[in-house]
Amino acid sequence: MELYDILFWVLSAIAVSCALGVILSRNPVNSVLFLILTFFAISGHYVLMNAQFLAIVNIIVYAGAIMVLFLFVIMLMNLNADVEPQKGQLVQLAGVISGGILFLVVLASIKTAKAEIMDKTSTDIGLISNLGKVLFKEYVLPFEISSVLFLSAMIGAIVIGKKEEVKTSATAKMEHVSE
Amino acid sequence: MKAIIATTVFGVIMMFAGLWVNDKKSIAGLATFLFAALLGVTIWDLTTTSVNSPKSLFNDMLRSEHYSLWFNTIMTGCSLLYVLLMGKEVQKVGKYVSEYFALIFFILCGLYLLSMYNNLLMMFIGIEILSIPQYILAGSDKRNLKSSEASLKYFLMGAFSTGILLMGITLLYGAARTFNITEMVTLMHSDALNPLALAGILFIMIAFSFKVSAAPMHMWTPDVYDGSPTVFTAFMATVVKSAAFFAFLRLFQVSFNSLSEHWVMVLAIITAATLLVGNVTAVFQQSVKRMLAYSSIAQAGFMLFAVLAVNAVAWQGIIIYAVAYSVATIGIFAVLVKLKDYTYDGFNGLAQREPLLAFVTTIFLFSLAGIPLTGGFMAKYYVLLAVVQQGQLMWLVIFALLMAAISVYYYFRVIIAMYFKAGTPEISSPVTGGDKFMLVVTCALVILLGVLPQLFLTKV
Amino acid sequence: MILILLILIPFLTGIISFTTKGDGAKSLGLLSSMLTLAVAAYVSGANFAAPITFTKPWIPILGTQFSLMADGMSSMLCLLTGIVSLVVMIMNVNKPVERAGAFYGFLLLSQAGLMGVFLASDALLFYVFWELALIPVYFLCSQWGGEKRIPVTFKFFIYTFVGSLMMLAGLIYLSLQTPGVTSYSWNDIVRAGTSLPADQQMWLFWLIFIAFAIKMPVFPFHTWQPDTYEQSPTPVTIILSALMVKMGLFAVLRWLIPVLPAGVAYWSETVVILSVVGIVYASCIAIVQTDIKRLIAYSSIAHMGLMCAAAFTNSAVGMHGIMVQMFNHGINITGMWVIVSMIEQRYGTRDMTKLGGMASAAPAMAIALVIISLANIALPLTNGFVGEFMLFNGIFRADTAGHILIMVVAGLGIILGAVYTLNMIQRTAYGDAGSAVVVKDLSVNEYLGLAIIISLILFLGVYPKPLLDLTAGVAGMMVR
Amino acid sequence: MSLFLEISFSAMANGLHNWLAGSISNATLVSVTEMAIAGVSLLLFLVPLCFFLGYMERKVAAFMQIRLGPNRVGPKGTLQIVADTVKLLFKEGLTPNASDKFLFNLAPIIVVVTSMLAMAPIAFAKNFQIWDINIGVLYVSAISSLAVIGILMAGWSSYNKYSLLGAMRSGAQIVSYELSVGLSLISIVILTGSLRMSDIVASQADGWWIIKGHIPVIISFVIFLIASTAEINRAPFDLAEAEQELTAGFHTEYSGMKFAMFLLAEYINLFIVSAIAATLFLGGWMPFHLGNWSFFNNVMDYIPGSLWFMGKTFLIIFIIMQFRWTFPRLRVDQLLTLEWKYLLPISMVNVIIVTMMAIFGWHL
Repeated sequence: MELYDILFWVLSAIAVSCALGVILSRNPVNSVLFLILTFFAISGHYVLMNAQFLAIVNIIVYAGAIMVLFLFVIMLMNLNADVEPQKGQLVQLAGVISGGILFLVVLASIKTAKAEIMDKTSTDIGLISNLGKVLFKEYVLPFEISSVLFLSAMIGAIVIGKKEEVKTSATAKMEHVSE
Repeated sequence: MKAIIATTVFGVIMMFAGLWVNDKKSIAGLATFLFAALLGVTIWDLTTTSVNSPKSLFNDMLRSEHYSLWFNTIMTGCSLLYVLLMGKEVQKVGKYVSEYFALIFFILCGLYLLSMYNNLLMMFIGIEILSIPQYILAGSDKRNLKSSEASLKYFLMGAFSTGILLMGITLLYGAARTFNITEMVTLMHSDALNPLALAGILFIMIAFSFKVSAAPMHMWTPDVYDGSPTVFTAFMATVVKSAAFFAFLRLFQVSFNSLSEHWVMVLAIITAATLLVGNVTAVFQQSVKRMLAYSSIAQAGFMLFAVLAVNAVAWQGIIIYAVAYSVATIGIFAVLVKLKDYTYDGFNGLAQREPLLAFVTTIFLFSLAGIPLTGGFMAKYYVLLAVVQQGQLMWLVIFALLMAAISVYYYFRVIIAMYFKAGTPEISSPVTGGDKFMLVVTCALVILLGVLPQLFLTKV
Repeated sequence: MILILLILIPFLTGIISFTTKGDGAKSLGLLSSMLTLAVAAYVSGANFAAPITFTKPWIPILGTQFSLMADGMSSMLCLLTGIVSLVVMIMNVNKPVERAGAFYGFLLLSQAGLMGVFLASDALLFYVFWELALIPVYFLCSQWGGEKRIPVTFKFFIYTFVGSLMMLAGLIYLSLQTPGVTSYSWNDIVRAGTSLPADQQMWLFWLIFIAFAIKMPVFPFHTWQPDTYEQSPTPVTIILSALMVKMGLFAVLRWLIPVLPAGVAYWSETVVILSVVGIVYASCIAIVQTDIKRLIAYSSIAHMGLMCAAAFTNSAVGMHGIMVQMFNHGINITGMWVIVSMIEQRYGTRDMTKLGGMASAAPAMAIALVIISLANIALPLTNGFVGEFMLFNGIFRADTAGHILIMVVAGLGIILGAVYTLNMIQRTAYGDAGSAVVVKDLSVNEYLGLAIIISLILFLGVYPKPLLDLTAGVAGMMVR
Repeated sequence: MSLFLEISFSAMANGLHNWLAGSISNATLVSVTEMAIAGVSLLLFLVPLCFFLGYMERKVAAFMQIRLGPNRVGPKGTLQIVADTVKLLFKEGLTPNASDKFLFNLAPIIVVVTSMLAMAPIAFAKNFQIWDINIGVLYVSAISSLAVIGILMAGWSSYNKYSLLGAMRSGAQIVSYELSVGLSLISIVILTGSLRMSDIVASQADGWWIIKGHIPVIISFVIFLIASTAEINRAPFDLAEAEQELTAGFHTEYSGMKFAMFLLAEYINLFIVSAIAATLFLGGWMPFHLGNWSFFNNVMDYIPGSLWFMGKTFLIIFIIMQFRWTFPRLRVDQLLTLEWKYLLPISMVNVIIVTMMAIFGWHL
């Protein structure tokens, strides 16, 4: 067992168990925290693959920004374990069976697959300069076109999030006061 | 490629128009003009690309085959028709009219990507660009709780299916070591079949079934279509759905064609389930809007035929089906938004009050039901032809025909209500001469499609 | 070129009729049907050496053409359509119709569809006309029909639509088997069908036959028919029973028997048995009916059953008989409906238990009723006799195992037919005029309409040669 | 540049490694031991550092307010902070009954750990870094943004409205100001062409960026100072613990050692932010050189790199501490307006200008 292997297995164990924690924990706050841990473990995997940039971006974007906002919302809404609606036994059973079957299929396919064992010798593909080159040469179109996606998401934030101006007397009064 | 750039630019123009133009009417006018311009650009794209040699763009990220460009043109035409028919109604949804149009432009950008992608990444981005504006449009009527519910439901389901799609793409990548869908074909066959590829195909199939609302992944459809503002339902159920189908077909036709023995049966069962669920449930609906939601599921079942039949006719089938279904459905929705009451009873006596409206609705419904001499017949004909040609699935064809007969039941209920029942339908907005003209044009298109389908088909 | 007129005249006048107001539609309809009849008479009367054809490219990528062909059978049926339509128009002259423009428009459109069905020599075109004939009838029934019209006609529509969709699947399959490129032309379809292996022909047979069986209707598929006939307005009932059921039989002769010989051979016994069962069953039910319309509806099932049985017995005489009988039955049943509608109009009811005394109140009408009824039960010297005789002859000569038994049972149908028809005459024409209704005798237009029918009945009963000559060539072709 | 301290530091590190490699055969064990040693030495560095910063804070406050500050315990009051620490150590660590106990206890640890992690790529002297990761700048900003999770946890798990509000404010503040921090860092990254700390320092051998980069870099520097002050929740951006409104914000319920940990984290963050500013804008451990004045430059070279680094860092710390006593606290809306309507657009435009500068080589 080299350090690499130890780290790999430890990180994998953390990732899987935390992912399970996300869906199994009753309290949404705990779920989010588990999810953050999962992201960390995955970032660890990136580092092991010498993809430090990806690791850090993963942390910045997911753990640092998205999950924080998630936490924000969940904490503000004060969701608790008892708020969560309980599904019927039958639905649960059906879910377990179908999910189990799907799991079995995937497991079987992965088990018999001739997946390549990851190359442990450090590659430079994850380094930022290489990544940048790939991103701006080979994958420039998907990279650029994603801006349309984000633009529409931003429009969405405004369209959905902003209040329609329905001037009731109460809001009019408040505006008056604030002036 | 010009169309992709143009639609993005037009979307941005619309956004700025919202900043500078306060008059909703002129915004809608501008949007109509831009859609017409976009149609021009797609035609330009079409005519400047040679039929036989597809252009490979950006390291093979996109491939502009002739039929893709043709599909783009036709779908842009449908969007133009949509804007012409419904532009007025879009103004009524909410405050952000220019943003709605901008989002529709972005949806078209996704559509163009989906019709031309040659790389799974582009497919993924295309699907996302197609979906995210829809989540927003679904929730744009903020005074209506159902609209918000629709938006959230759509978003959650969409996100879920995206996750599955990504999983599938990952597994495929594991098997083929490339994202390029044409290279994938050879790589997956270089040695014995990799089970990872099969699992990946399964996942992608499930994800696409979500997007095209095929049973049993259709659960979101009725609620979303019902809850969303009717104008946007019309767009979602037609152009967007067709785009998802085209992408579905493209991937399965180009990449998984030779593996069809492995997945055809699964998809056939999905198709059968979709037809059954869509048609049978539609029978029991009381609201026409909801019925149309189920009918869109049922029609999805027919469009799946094109995917099932892995042959050249399928391309023609999907194109003609997409345009026939889109035009007719847009037409029906254009009539529907004019009414206050969306139940069948709301249509009672429409033939007496607005004979023209009733007549065009009848033609649209004929088309959806697949009566000859309307576009719907040719569409159904083509997809059936494709499957019959494939040869293995005669049972499914016969089943589908039985289901088509069931569909007549609920489509004709509207006709019965309009013509044979007495009542005074409440009209929510006056039917102007312009509306009538556009409806007649749409109706003429439906019939033209049924009589001379070759005008809408291209060489594949 | 002349063939397209047969379709175009009713089609265009039909569309124009939608825009007319008031009585304009009536005269337009009359004019149109006279014109059509003239063309049809020319087509069937003029002795052409070869069948007339008309072909224009339609959707080349599908391999389908707009091609029409009029051989003896087609032109005969076109003639029938023309005559029946004219009679319908004439009989309707003095009847008030709500929204006449739409009514006559639909009537004319369905006539166009029927003409198309009889003339089409391209499978897809045939299918299109098949539906085109159906839809106007659906609207006619649902809008101008009786009390329960909406569910009943809906049932009718769904039935026939299911059938025709099955047929479409079969036709697509066949067209893909054509040598070379996909083609729908009759010749190619026949070539493709005959060259198919027997086992494929067997299942294809049902795919295609089910549409025709529903239209005719053959015994287990008949349930839509009595209700629909009962609920439809009389002109539509006439169109349905005199012409549309012939569509089914015609299609069997044109698109099934030559196309799938092995399939037909395999299943013919089954179909014959079903038909004969249908004859007896329908006759028995007809006996207990009190509603004249339903009675005639069941009698129609019985008659069609006989024709259908003959169609599958594979004998030249039988085939020829069918052709003749198709025409004759069309004329007779039209007459029956005309009379029934007059009865209904005058007495306000169709219930035989409440009718009676027509012979004294309206002698001319009663005479007409008797003549037409006798033709309906195929009394010699009426046209019905010629056809039914040939049919029985055909069944008798069939090479199937139980043909004698079948003929005997089918003959039972004739006897039963006499029972209920004579019963009807007795109850309506004679006996006590139950209620003191003042019954008017025939009006001018009714005279005219009935005169056409009765003269045809008597003329063809005495001198059937023109009809036999017209269809002789085709009948021979049908035999395997 | 031959600086004895720098040599001795790297020599020490190398020697340690060689000795360990020689005495322990297992390579895994060697790296584990090395990591442990680095961690322990970091702790040994940080604790006195925080003592000093605490002392400095009071003295600076006193200086700003023209008073003496701590002057009783130890010479010139230097041991005051030690006494405070001892007091905190012996205080009872209370845990509110209604709180989520696990998260409540975990939160301070997370806050401290994240701030310590951010120390990893900081270059104290030439070749003296814990981890010279090739994306050092990004790493620091990523890790420092994680502190907010600990703060949110602390605020939520305390089951106290003040705590929750404080945590929310802190979260909003950190997430928003992170953007400006990132953008101002990026302007230097653009000029340098590398995210690696050692490269950035090396690029300033012929002059610090704040001098070489003209006005755009000065703008970035100012934005960085403002935004990072906000990011570490220091006055005038200390809304998260605004004592007049929220008692003590997210750490209202904390006492004893757990409270001390938050304090510790705050000082470490202060140090890190200043160290980053010093590294990126002021040349890190690079001595101050002036054009061709070789004599002056040689004299400067004789001052050890680590002293340069510490000097610059503490200069910035001093500035940030002065902020606290200079500006009044902002309201929440003012805070967000400042970021989203002023700092962010300015830094965006600034990044564009810097990019043009880098492309056309307008900088020195």
